[in-house]
Amino acid sequence: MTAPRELIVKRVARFLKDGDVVNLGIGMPTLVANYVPEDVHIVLHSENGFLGLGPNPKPGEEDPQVINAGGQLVTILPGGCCFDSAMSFGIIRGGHVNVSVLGALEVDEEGNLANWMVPGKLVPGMGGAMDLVAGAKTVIVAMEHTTKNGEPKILKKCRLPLTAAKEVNIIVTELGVMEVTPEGLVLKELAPGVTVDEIQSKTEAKLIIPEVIGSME
Amino acid sequence: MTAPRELIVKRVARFLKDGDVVNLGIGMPTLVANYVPEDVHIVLHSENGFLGLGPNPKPGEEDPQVINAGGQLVTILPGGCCFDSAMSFGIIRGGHVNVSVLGALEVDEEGNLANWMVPGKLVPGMGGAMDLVAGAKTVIVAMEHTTKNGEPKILKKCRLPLTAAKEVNIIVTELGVMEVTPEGLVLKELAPGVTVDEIQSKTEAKLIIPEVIGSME
Amino acid sequence: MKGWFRLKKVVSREEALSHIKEGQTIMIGGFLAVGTPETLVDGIIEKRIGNLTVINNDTAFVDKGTGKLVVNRLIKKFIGSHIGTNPETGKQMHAGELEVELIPQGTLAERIRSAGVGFGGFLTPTGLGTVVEKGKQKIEINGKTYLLELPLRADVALLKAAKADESGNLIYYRAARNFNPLMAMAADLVIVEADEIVPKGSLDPDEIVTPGIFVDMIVKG
Amino acid sequence: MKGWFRLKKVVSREEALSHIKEGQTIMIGGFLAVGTPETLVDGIIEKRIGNLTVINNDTAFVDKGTGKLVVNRLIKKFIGSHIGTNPETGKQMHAGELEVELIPQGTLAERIRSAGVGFGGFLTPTGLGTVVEKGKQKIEINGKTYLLELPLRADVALLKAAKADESGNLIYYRAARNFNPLMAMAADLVIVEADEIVPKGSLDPDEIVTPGIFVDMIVKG
Repeated sequence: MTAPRELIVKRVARFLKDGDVVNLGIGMPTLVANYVPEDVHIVLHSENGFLGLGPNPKPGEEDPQVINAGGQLVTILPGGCCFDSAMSFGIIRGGHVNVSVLGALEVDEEGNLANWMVPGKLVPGMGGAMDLVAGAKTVIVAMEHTTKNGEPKILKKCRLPLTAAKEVNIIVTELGVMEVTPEGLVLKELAPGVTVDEIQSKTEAKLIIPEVIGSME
Repeated sequence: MTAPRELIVKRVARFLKDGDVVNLGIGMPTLVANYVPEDVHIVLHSENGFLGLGPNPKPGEEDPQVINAGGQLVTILPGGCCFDSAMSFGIIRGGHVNVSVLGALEVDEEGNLANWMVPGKLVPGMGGAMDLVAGAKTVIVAMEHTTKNGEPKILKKCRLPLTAAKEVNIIVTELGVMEVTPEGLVLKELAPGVTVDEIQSKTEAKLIIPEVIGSME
Repeated sequence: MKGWFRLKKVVSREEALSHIKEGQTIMIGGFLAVGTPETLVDGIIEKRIGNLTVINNDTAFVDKGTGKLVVNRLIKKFIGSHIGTNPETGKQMHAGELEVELIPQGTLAERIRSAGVGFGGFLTPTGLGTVVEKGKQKIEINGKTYLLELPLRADVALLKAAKADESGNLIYYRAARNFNPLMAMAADLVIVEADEIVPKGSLDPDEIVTPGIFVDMIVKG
Repeated sequence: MKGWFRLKKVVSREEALSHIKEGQTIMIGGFLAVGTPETLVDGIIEKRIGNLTVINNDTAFVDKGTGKLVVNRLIKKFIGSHIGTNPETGKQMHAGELEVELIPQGTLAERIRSAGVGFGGFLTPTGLGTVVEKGKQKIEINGKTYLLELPLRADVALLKAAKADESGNLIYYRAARNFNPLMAMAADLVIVEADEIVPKGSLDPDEIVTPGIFVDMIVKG
């Protein structure tokens, strides 16, 4: 069986279309780049100031001034270009990023997202996340379905401070794919071997179950 | 005796200080560049997109893509740089231009300026003038004191549509130099041979006459 | 077509022109025709695509730049900062044949940028106390008054670049840059006329002014 | 010192540092220390110029970039978008020893640009429905709601450039550009640490990113 994270990022990769400008968040979303189909050419946007984000450099070819937003050493592909932070976020806010993929601490049935702080505990700051979620045309949350303790992360209403209100479009977890609609969360696909009852039992929000549910693989 | 226009632009040139970033309007103000003292290094800003505006090119060295805001073929001096129109007017609006020198159809004792249209007759458009007058730190109006028919152009209150309200600091004509103050127009200097009575008789606004009046030359 | 595609962005002039339609709002780069894609403008005239709303800094000259569209009566409405160099524009305007909306040049630049970067608008001191105020919200910030100016978008942008690479990255030359990089961000369809087209990867990432993701089509100028 | 002078802009590190004062508001370029002028930051630490308000995207790391100023307790207030990579920042913040103001990164960039280009503010959708709304005016434009964000200025900006010419024109390298060109416009005193200083006129006018008129002093990095 495929590892949960691999299942998630592989499915997210299949949402990307030829020509898409894509921003991948720190952590698991970064891995999506490894699974983009060969005939789909996307441009990765690195919000610290360039387009054409490429893979990690080969040993000996590292350039300390070419990092991604997570601080990892990366490369810039042929055709890439550099700019200042106003242009970088102009690209985001202006709707020029087709897809933003981010992790979440909580997401809810209205498409609200919380992923930037836990009051009194963890206050890393929002970095570029608030702009990305407000600005990108399609926002995909890629995360494990529950917390380490098995608590639901897909809620009726987020309890943590929000990153953005009503901006999430799609949620991909190791259990399935959900779409945010005005009526609520529609279960679009189930992972192999997962039942409707199982995913609902691990989800606080009430899932809308359509007549036909796809398979996630 | 010096020609009126030469007298005006020579005096304006002496207002410029070492290190100033200066924008010279179309027409007479352009000539100011020819009279800047040798030990005063200024940078000329061309609002169509560069700094380091230089003199007209030598025959055979013209570059059709290097023009000033008036459409004349010019040069870019060593140390000059090019940018887009947002940066160009960011430089203006952001207060990075020390002195803007413009002509006027009318100017008044409150520092209001009209130089962009005559309703029903002449509607060239404001171009960059409204930004320049609102944004530059010091606005100098350089013009002949009266119209061709001898009518005053320095008024109690402008009658033509304004370019900007209360932004003019200094008025230089062939008769004298006036400063806009909260109390009104103060006569700072008189051209050689011009009396207080003469300049007042050709000015609609009431001039404030200080104890000491300088000589314009 | 904004991103990087399997398909080529470099197209024929004919192909590019086929996407411009009667009645559209079109941004055209250039200041007194320097930085205006003349080949594309000529194509609009040949095909007689009319009833256009044109956004350009100025209407240049009767025989150059956007001015040619005025002379050919293909413009219904002109939005820009200056029309004084083209007597035909004023004539049509006074005859009620051409609507002209004049905007201070810096405000025009930032209204276009605002559309490109997703602002709802911006606050500027330019135009305060003038006719430019008309119909606009005034907002006071720390005792200073500003006008609220709104974004300006177009259906199509026609740009001129000195160099384009095959992925649409652009470099400009001297005073020909002007409004081009701003308009590149603010239209649904962006067509570039480039003096030179170079292979992807042949421009240094640091020298590129307009990222290729804004550009849909490139035509050799 | 902003324009072109008879006097030289290229100064010693000692001379540049002598203009930075206790208690000032200082913008520092860089994203996770890439694009941060480390030599100038080290100078502040050597001279123990404290009680500073520092504006930077992030507090980088304990041994790199603005993070070193945090560790040396020279910062009274930090304004930026992210502090997660430097545990010392969070520790001082939770102990009430360091005030932290968090701003979305795109909003931070445009607030600095706004100060540079003379806006009274701008309207952004970023932060709507979040704590970022707090105390801010909401403005509705064509049925969409935006937050009004205000300009952000500093007394001093400390920047890092790859190349500077003697008149202060700057070029950046790769991801080291980030906030540097924006901060160059938004401070009373702008000091640049350049990897390389070249004669006036040796940079092509089209490749320059930051015009020299914004720059007061250049130090060899």
